[in-house]
This record gives sequence, structure tokens and C-alpha cells, in this order.
Amino acid sequence: MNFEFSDEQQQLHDTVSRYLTEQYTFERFRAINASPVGWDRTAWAGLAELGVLALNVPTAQGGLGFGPLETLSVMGACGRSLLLEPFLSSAVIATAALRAVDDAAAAELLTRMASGEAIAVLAHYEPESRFETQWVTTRAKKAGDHYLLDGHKAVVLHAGTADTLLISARIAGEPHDAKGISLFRVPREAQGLTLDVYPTIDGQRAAEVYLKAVQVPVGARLGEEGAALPAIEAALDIGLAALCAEAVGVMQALLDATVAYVQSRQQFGTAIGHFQALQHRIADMLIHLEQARSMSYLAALRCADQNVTERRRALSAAKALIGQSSRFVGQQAVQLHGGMGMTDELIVSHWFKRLTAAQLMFGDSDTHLQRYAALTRS
Amino acid sequence: MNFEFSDEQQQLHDTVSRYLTEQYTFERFRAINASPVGWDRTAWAGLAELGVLALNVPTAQGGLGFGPLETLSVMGACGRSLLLEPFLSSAVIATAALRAVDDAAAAELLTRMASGEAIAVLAHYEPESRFETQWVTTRAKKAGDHYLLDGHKAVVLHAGTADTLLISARIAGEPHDAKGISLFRVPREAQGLTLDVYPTIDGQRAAEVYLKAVQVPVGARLGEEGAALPAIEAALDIGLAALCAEAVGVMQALLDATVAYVQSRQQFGTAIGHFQALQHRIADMLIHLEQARSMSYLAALRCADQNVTERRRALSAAKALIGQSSRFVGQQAVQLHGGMGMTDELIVSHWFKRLTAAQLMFGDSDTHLQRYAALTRS
Amino acid sequence: MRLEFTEEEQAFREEVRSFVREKLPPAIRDKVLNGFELTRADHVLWQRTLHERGWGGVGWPKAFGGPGWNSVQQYIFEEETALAGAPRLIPFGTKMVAPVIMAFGNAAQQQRFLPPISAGSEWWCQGYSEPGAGSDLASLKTRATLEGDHYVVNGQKTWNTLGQYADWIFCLVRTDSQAKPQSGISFLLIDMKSPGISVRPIMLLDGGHEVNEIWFENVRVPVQNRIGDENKGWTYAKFLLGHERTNIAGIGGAKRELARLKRIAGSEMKNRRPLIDDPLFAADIAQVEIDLWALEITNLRVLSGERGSRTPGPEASILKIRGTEIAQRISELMMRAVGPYALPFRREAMEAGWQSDPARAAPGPRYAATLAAAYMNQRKLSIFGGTNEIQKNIISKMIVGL
Amino acid sequence: MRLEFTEEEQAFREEVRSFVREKLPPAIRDKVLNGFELTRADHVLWQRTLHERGWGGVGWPKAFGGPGWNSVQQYIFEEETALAGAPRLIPFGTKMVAPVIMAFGNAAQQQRFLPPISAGSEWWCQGYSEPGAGSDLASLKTRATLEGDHYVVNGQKTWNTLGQYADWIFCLVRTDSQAKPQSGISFLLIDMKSPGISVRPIMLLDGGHEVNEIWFENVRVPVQNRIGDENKGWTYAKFLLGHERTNIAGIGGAKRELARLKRIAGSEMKNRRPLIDDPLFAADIAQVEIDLWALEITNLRVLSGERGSRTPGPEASILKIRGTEIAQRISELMMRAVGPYALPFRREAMEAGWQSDPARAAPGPRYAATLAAAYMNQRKLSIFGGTNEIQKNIISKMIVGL
Repeated sequence: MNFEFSDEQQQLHDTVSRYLTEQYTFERFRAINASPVGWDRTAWAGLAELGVLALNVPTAQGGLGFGPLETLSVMGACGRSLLLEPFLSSAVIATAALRAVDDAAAAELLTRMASGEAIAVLAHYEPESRFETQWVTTRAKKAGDHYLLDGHKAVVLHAGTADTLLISARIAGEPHDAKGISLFRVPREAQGLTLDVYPTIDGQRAAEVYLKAVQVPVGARLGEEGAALPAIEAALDIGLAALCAEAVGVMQALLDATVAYVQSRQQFGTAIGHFQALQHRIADMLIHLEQARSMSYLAALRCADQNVTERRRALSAAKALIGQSSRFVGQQAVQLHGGMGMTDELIVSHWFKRLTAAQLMFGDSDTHLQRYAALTRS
Repeated sequence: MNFEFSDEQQQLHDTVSRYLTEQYTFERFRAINASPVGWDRTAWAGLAELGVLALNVPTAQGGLGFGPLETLSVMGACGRSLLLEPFLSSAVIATAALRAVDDAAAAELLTRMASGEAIAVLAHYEPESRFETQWVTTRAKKAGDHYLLDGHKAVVLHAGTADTLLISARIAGEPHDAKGISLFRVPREAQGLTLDVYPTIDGQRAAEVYLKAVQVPVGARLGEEGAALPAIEAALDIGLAALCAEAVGVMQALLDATVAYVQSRQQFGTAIGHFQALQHRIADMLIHLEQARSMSYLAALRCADQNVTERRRALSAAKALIGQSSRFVGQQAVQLHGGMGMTDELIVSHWFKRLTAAQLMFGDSDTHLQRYAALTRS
Repeated sequence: MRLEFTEEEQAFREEVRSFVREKLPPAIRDKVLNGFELTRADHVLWQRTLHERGWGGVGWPKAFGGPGWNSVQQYIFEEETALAGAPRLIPFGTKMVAPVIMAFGNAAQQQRFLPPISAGSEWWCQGYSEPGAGSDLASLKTRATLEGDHYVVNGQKTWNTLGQYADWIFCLVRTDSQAKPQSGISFLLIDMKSPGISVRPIMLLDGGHEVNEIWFENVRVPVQNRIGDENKGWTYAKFLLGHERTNIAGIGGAKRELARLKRIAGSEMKNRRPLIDDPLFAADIAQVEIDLWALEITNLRVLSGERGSRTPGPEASILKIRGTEIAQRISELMMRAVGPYALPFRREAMEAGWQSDPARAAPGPRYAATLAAAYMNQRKLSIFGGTNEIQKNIISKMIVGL
Repeated sequence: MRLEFTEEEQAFREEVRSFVREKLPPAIRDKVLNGFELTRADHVLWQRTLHERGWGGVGWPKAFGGPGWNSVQQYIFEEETALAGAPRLIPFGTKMVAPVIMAFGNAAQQQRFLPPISAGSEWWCQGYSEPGAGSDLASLKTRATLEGDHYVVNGQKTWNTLGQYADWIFCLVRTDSQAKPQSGISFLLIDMKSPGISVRPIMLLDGGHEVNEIWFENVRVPVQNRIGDENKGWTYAKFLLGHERTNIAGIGGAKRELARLKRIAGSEMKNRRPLIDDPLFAADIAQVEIDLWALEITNLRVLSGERGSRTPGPEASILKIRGTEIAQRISELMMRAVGPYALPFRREAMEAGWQSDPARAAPGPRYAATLAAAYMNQRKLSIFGGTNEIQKNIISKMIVGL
């Protein structure tokens, strides 16, 4: 039982924190956010240079072969700096999916992702899935040496940024069957693939992905036919843990900013930090934050567990609690900043938006509370 | 739209408040509570003299023919004084049940109840009903000119105090059928009837009522055979509204006591009422109290409504909210009193206990929240 | 004690209801019922429509051209118009400066300023808060120096709502810097076209432009635009802040939004059942509906106590706290109801017509587009108009007596 | 980073577990697992059992006859014994006065007082709070005047826990009334049999007698029973208050009670289904279980940071607040779980054997009898040991720096 980072993890954390603090300032974030594409190749190259993009890539594919704890060690800094680049989508989630399918085609892509050359994202959820991972209506029909894909993938993070989409499609079965789902490697420029790209509430980019008779070779299928759901779920679970760690980083940033603000803001002849009601509110924020931090550790330690029930219990517990903490810390940080907390010019409002988005992604607190209850009872 | 008491109601309120404040002091409460029977005939006679026991009895039976609003106007004072006598059980609930069955046998009893001579209580809930009003397993078998009753009634308030029990029993059907339930007037001394009397957490007296081949004449049946459920539910609903009003009276008393306490209690060289965190807590208590008061009015105004769905929606809304307010105000009053709030010698702990009991009676907040949701959706 | 309104009041409610049914433009109603943004023109059109009916001066006595409603009628009016999807009244003219002008202005000021407010031909905004003077309003620094028959105003106001649309601004300015903070303040009416005024937008977190900073640089204001006495402005300011309380709980708007929440939760699916049947979400909806019911009755109790008289008590703080908490909760539940489709955030989607652009297929249902922005925007409710923390100070001091 | 304990730690856990399995009397276990009251004899028996195993001085170094555990071992010991249904350790001897005697007492005091604590042959209680000095402990008024080689003590202590069982009391007394409040306090050990001591019970709202007022009337205390220097008592008092933090979150006890809650909710029926399957109740249980999980990891983080060292930080305040909130919540859910059968309240039902009286058939299930009393009793958790409000003051001052 120990909660220290290893030397390697600590070094990774320090390197990325330093890099982002220096290079990825709030001004730069705003500039990137205001740009049409909403991400920055130089920043991405910088991350590649630090080796961060290779973090989760196996050593055989030129990566560092690390896992969730190393991811945890950098996600807080990504949150604090409001990183807009597809680190979570590509270097964590898509990388985990490719690792899990264990396939030659996947290996080649991973090598290019490790260097930052390629960006891939997982396109799985659909308009009606609402975080039910088995819900897939997108269809893949085999026709000779290729597949034809038809369907609609919803709110795919960084789909417009990626050059490769990892698209889940059903080869057999009903929309909610666990079996019969395959994962396909599809170039973003593929014929019949259209994207409607938009910003999300926190300034990331996402897209609706429409597939109309998109033709891919048989070799674009990753792993065995119809058996991709475990890999997809493994990737989503690893992503969920990373998102939890990011949220904790944002909460810490909001708490720090709030403490600084109430210490400096004068009203009624004194710093408002002297008012006990605000002091207690801030104590409550800290309590929430520390419970959230504990659960982000749990999520990182359990997200790659082979025992799926135990893994999901831990992840649902973490997501439920971190969603609640995010709500409280985010809302109170804005409240204690008064009107200033609502302005676009203060980073506080952007952290609040990132936390709000994180609450909604991968299922909200109630969804995970229910999932936890169901998993615990059975 | 108007929330004033009529002159008559106001007078009733003032009379009862004055009487209880003067006659039913905390010391007297403690003495009665410590006595073996847990109620006081003199106090009961005093209430009879004021006419309070005749409040809900029709004028034809020598009563005042009043209703829920007049009941509301006195319940707050009953709560504040922690009245241990069976006003709610007999003069409100049993009276309402007898009124609702509209029967000669009922009329005779009502007359004696109006004068304080007779005390009757409704014995309806059973060990497994958990506030499901239709759940009746107690059986009534007709045999010639009498019925034989067998069963077990649970946590019957003031059963040991009453001379007459109004016992529901099933003549036909399954335990949860709405039809087939009759109500019987049974003397407490009836052969085969045993009571296990005990105090409740707030010092009232209640009992388990066991029926073993209790023989009652056919004339003891109130109303038509098998059709008593509506009368029972009407009585329980009127009782629920009265309980809500009582809880509001207790909350007001707790708030007043807490304000007085924090104004006088010195710590760190100042009255603790100067600490902003406590001031805001007290503001929150007041907000809860006022919302609860509003809902107690709603409950009183709707509890006798002929439209059962509307009636129950209003009552469930009121009970859910007042349960939540009671929890908050009760817990915080104790908390702000510190250790003193937990001592038997301070009335605060007794108010807290009364509020805790009120939360549990007739179904807790979650039960009513669910019932409200179900009634509102349909 | 009764919940039902009197027959006259019910008749009045019918009158309002049929008026709105007839006169509220459907395009505006659609925007309000679905949470899309209103333009200046929408607001002005509605104000003019009210004015034509003789209802331009909501809350005004007949002597000043108002409908002369009592507070119950005004409550009914606000509730019915909100429920039916009418724009909320922009309060700065009708409900803020007008009562001050009526109570403390002179006849010339009343004749000059009141009619255009009622007619919707002059838009007013408010110059109260300053960067260093928010909750602690009396510490304001904008100063006005008398030079001949003009004040010369210098300083900065902030959190000015919709000043970009305004023709006039009412301002608190410091006219005596030697006196105690409250005693050196005057109340000025200033033409927004005056040289030296600049309006700078403050962009909010939802991408919207609804507040501004306003800078005054040697702005000349005729002395006859001062309300009442010099250095007595704090009295008028407090009158103003204490005045508009009829709609502070926002019952009508909350009922309308709750109905929207239920529509959305009825459309969304969770585990292949309507979300509204999910036990936890159903309990969340039931809870907020019950809370709103309790607040509505509390509001009616306050109104009933006020009938005839017009002195709003500190009970307004209770209504403000609960009203804003409930509104925030409803908007949060709406956002949560749409799940992943709360994430897309196109600024243009805040406008009702955005989907008519065929190049942009909707990401998700039309009702989802504005919900995250609304949730974030609604955080202001517990901050503006006296933070909810300040309201609790008021309650503990004035009601509880601490 | 890992959650698993080391192999040695796991082996130690097994050792504790099998010890408790073997040595804890079943009658005591049944009382603890079902929330019935323990007698003085139960506590003493358990303390003696521990002592025989060499574990009488939980938290003590070997030099003083303790087992010499580090904080992780102590945590494991507390968790395992709590889970298995052992009585909680009465802290006043082992965990409060003993560390003070070890750190600041002289050799004679150490030899005289420590062994009987470990052996369970002397029961200690605490004389800290006074009627006017609760959260503001330093304002205490009980005074001790030196007369020859004795102090003469006069005054009143309150909220004294289980003093009716005690052989000794450790007291804070004022020995210099001229100095600043904190600088005139001394720390005395007083024999409860001394003439002039009277113990008056304070009855609590659950009918239980667990706290007392203690009156001192010219009580003579040998000067050699003073710990450390005269007027330095505040230093020792703070040391004591800061010391016992290993079990402040009460994880083991909370897990045991949560399991009881689930057993009860599995037995109770609602709408003809087990209550544990009711969606709202299931969510309530899941929520508190998740909250407890988060607190457990937070506690482990604090422990892990402390490994080796022994300086408890203000993090203890977080553990105290959440630990008491969670314990209160579990007891509240248990009470709610049994519905109407939470209402019956027989004082004798707090004792495990009460149902063996055949004259009293049980009203409701056996497990229901103690739940309302426990819920009410548990309100103390957020009050005693520094109210949760005081803990928030500490957090905001020490951690956040406000």
C-alpha cells in the first residue's frame, strides 16, 4: 500500500507539467481555441518530443510501454493547462484499443502514433447509446475482400483532428448484443465518410461521423471478426480513468485559484477570505477534491484489471464520486469568484467548462451510481 | 388565495397555545413521559374542556364540525408542547375514520369522543405493510351474528391508551387487494385481544396488537362490508396532514431555541451567533422551515379533497418535503447546540426525537417522493 | 385560508392569457419555449405590444400611465406571460428606474422619461456595480463633479446588463468623497450618446454578450438629470433594490422550464426506456417539482401578506435563494437529460434559426443545442442581484435577528 | 503506487484476524455486530485478552511494554478487530493519557501508571471540557492551588465519558489565573476515589448514561501526580489531542455497519421486494459505500505518507469530518430501513439479552430495536472531539491557508 509515484512517473509528471506550464499558457490555449481547427501541430510535436505520445505504446512498436499510472501522472497537468490536443483520444483511448486488439495492422499504426505522426480516435458511441457500450447499430457488410460500413457515430472527440478513425460496426446480432461487433481502421478521407465537426462546451473539437457505404479492405478489420467489444470496453475504461485524473487536476487548479482570489478580493474593508462561510465552503471544496483524488488513484490502479466486474465497480465508483466532486468544486469556484468566475477572460470559467464536460463524458454520476449498485448487488 | 386563519381558527390557535404553554410545561411533559401509562387524564380533560377534542366531530354528534384547517391551527402548539395525549390518534385520525364510515355505531362513539369520555384509535398497519395502505392480512370471519378476528397490527399509536380500537380486517381477497377490507369497533378489553405496549422514540406510547379469535358482534362492523379502505385512507391522509403541521410547530420551536442558544452561548470571547458559518446555517434552517410551513398549508387544504390522485400528490409532496426539512432542522438544531442538544434535560433533544419520529410515520421522504413521481407521471 | 385566487383574479388571469395567446408572435414564443436567444428587436416588439394594450408600465400606478395593478395582479401577469413563452421584461426601465423617477423625480423628469419607457422607445440600463464595489456597493468610486449646471462624470461601471442596446443609463456616482461612503452618493440619469462614454463587452463563459464595462471620461450630465437631492442617492438606490420583488422567485419561468425538462426527459431514452421512467431521474424531477411547489406557495404567502400594501420584507431573500437554486437545478437536469449531446457547443445554435442552414446537420436533437450554455449561464443567478451568500447574511440579520 | 499491503502487512493482518477469531468471546461479538450495549466487564475482558497477547498497549513502543507497531499495523489492527466485532478500545487510557505519560511523565509515573492501563486493571477517563469551555477549551476555569505538596482542586468538568467506571481521571486545571489562558494550565492525574469528587450522570437523548459532570470540591492531589512542568499543561493537552488519529476515520467500524445495513435492507421488504432492490434505497447504499471507499483510500494515503514517521497533519480533520458523516449516514439509513419498527423504543432493548424475557414479545425484528437510539446517539460524532465546524476552521487555516 503506497501512493507515491515511482521516480520514472514523477519525472514524467514534472517534465510534462513544466512543458505545459511554460509552453501551453492560457493565452496559447485561447489562441488555439479560437483557431478554426482547434488544435496546434507545434504543441502536438512538442508532446511527441517529450515522448508523451509514446507513453502507452508497447516497446515493440517503439513506445514506452507504460500504463495507466504513467497516464495518471500527466493527466492532471493536461487538465490544468486545458490541453486541446487529442492526447486523451489518441494517445490514451485509441492507443489502448489498438493495444487490446493485438493485430499487425494495429501495430503499424501504433508505431506512427508513438512518434506523433499519426492521430487515431475511437468512434464508438452512437446517438442512442447513451454510454451503453454494447449498443451498436452501425453495420459492416462483408462483400468479397472488403467491408461496407453504414451508420452514424455520435459526438466523436477529435474525429476531425484524426487521420484515422477506429470505427465499431456490427457484423451480426441485434443493436445491444455483446457479440458481433468489429472494429475497423478507416482513413478520415475515406469515400462515403462525412464529418460534421463542432466545438464542445470546453473548447475541444468533436464531430458527428456519418458512414454511407464506406468501403474498407478486409485487412482494415482489427482483431477477430465480431469480437471487438472487450477491446473497445478496455479502451473506454482506460480512458475513463484518465479523464478522472484530468478532472482532479482541474479541481486542484480551481481550488488554488479560488483560494488566491478570496485572499485578494476586498469587500466591506477586508479580504473576502476572512468570511467564515466562505472559509468553510473552501474547506468543503478541499474535502471533495481529496476524495476525488483518492478515487482517481483507484481508477488508475484498477482500470486495466482483468476481472471486469471488479474493474467496473472501481471505475463506476470513481466516476460517480468524481462527477459529484467536479460539480461541487466547479460550481463553488465560480460562485466564490462572483461575476468574474463567469467571464471568458478568466481561466476559471474554462476550467469550469472542462469539469462540466468531464461530468457528462462516459456517463454521469447517476448512471455510474446505478451501475455500481447493480454490480455490487450481483 | 389567502393564508390567514379565520377569526375562529385564530382564536382556537390562541386558546390551545395558551393552555398548553401554561399547563403543559416541559416539566409536566417529563413527568407524564416518566409515568407508566405515558399520558395524563387531567390534561386530556383540559383539552376536552377547551373543546379541542370535539373539533373534528360533526355537530350532529355534539362536535364542532370543523376540519383540517382548524386541526392545522392547533397542531403546531401540540408539537411545541410535545403533547403525549392521543389527540392526533383519537381526535383526528380515528375521528376522521368514524366520520367517513357514516354509520350509527360510529355516531354514538363520536359523541363520547367529542366530550373526551371515549378514546379510540385506528389499528390498521401490519408488520409487513410498510405504509402500503392496502396491505391487510388480519382476517375477519363471519360466523352467525358475529365476526372472529385474527391477526397482528403493528406499532399502533396509543393503542394502550384507547378504550376502543378501530381494527381493519380482511373479509375477502388477497393481502394487497383494495376491496374486501372492513373496519371493526373493538373494545380494548375484548377477549383474545392482547397488547404489547411500549414507548416510541419520542415518548409516545404505542403497541403491537395481537388478535386471536376476537369475537365481535356484526354491529361492530363500521360501514358496508368489505368497503372500508376509502374511509381508512381518508383518515390516514387527514392524519398525515395534521402530522405535517405538528412537525412545522416543532421546527419553529427548534429554530427559536437555536437562535436563542447561539445568541447566549459564549466561546472564543463572543456569542457563537456571531460566526458567519452558523448564521448561514440558521438561515438555511429558516428557509427549510418556511418551505415546510407552505407545504403544511397545502396538506391541510388538500387532505380532504375528493379527487384522490390530487389529494395524494399534494400529501406526498408535503410529506416528502417536510421529512427533508425535519431532518435538516432537527439535525442542525442538535449540532448547533453542541453536546447540550443531546441531553435529556434540554427540550431540544425531545423536539429532535419528535421530528425523527414524524419522519418515519406514514412513510419517509423517499417513499413519498416515489409515490409523488408515480402519481404525477400517470 | 385558501389556495384559489379570487374570481376577479381568475378573470384577470384569463384576460392576460388570452391577450398573450393573441398577441405574442409565434416566432418569439418558439424562441422562449426552447431556450433560444432573443434579439433587441424581439424585446422591443413585446414591450410595444404591451404598451398598446395599456400594460407598458407593469407595476406602475395609473397616475403615471400604468395599469395600476396590485401585487397579485402583477404576479399573475408575470406568471402567465412567462408560462406562455413571452420574453421576460427587461427590468431596468420599467421596474427599476421608473419607480425611482415616480417616487423621487420631479414632474419634468416624470414627463420626460416615463412615457418612452412604457412605449419601449427608450432602452435603459443600470450603472451600479464597479470593479471594486460588487456586494459592497457603497464603496463605489465613480465620481461626479459639479461644474456650473453640469456634472462631470469619471469612472468605470461593470456588470452592466445589455448596455449595448441602451439609450439611457441610471448611475450611482460619488458627489462627496469626504462623507461616509453611503452619504456622498448621487443618482444620475445619463444619455448613452453622451461623449466620453464607452461600452466594452465582457464576454461570458457561454460565449454570450450580455454584460459590459462602461467607462466614463469627462462625461457631462445636466444637473436636471439628477434624481432628488445631491448626496441622497443611496436612499434612492436602496429603494430601487428593495422594490422589484414581485417576480424574484421566478415561479412562472421555472414552471415553463420544468415542463420543458419533462418533455425532454420524455423524449430521451436510457436503457431503452424513456429517461423520465428511470427511477433516479424521475426522483430528481419529482424533487425539483416539489421544491418549486413549496416555493410557489411561499411566494403566494408573501403576496397575500402584501395585498394592498407594498412593503417587501426580507422574505424576498428566501424567494431569491430558492428561486435561483431551483432554476439552476432545472437547467442542470436538462443538460444531464440529453447526455452526450449536451457537449456540442456551437454559438450559432443559440439562435432559433440556426438549423435552417442545410450545411450544418444538427448534432443531436434540436432541444439539446442550448442546454449546456444555459446551464453555465444560469450560474449567474446565485451571483447577480446580491449573491446568495449576501441573501443569507440578510436573512440571519433581519429575520432571525443575529 | 499500489493498493495492496506488503506481504508482511498482510501476514500481520492474518495474525490479528486469527487472534480475534480465537479469542473474542462470541457473546461480545454478537453484541457489537448487532449494536447492543457493552458492559464495563466486556471492555475490561477484551483489554485483558489483548494484554495477555502482548497487545495491551496499542500504539505503544516496545520500550513501554507495547507491541511497537507502526501506524500501518495499528490501522490494520483497528480495522480487523472492528470488522470482527471486537469492542472499540476505550481510548482514554491507552491512547490518550498513556502517550502523554510516555512523552512527558517521569520514570516513576511511567512505572506506576502504564502497566495497569495495558492490563486493563485501571480505567481512565478524561477531564478536559467544562460548561463554559467546549470548543474554546483554553478558557477552562477549574483551578488547582498548591498547598504544600498537594494541589487543591476546585471546579467542574463536563462531557466526561464513562467516568462512572473510572479509577483515574486526567485533568486540565488552571494553576495560574494571571497568565494568558493557554499559559496557566497544568495537567494532573487524579484518583477518582479522592474525597471531594462527585460524578453526576448526564442522561442523553437515547436514554443512555455515557457522559457525566464531575465536580471537584477541595480535592487534594499529590504534586507528584502532575505531568511535566506546572503551567505547561496546554502543550501536553495539544500533544494528546493531536496524537490519536490512526483510527479517526473509523473505516473498520463503518465497513462493519455498512454490512449490517445491507443485511437489514436485504431482510426488509418494500412493495413486496427486498428493500435493497428499491432503486432509491439501493442508490443511497451505493452512495455511502462509494463515499466510504474514497475515505478509506484517503486514510491509506495519509497512513502511507506517515509510514515510519508519526506526525499527524491537519488531514486528520478531513478524516474526522468524512468519517463521522459517513457513520451518521449509515446509522440513519439503518433506521430508515426498518420503517415503522424504528419507532418502538425500549431502553432495555439496548441490551442483547432483552428478548430472553418471554413476557415481552419483540415488536418487530430483533435488529430493529436499537436503530433509532443509535441514530440519535451518533449525532454526537459531529459534535464531540472538536465539532465538524471547528474541523473546517482548522482545514481552512492550516491546509488552505486562509
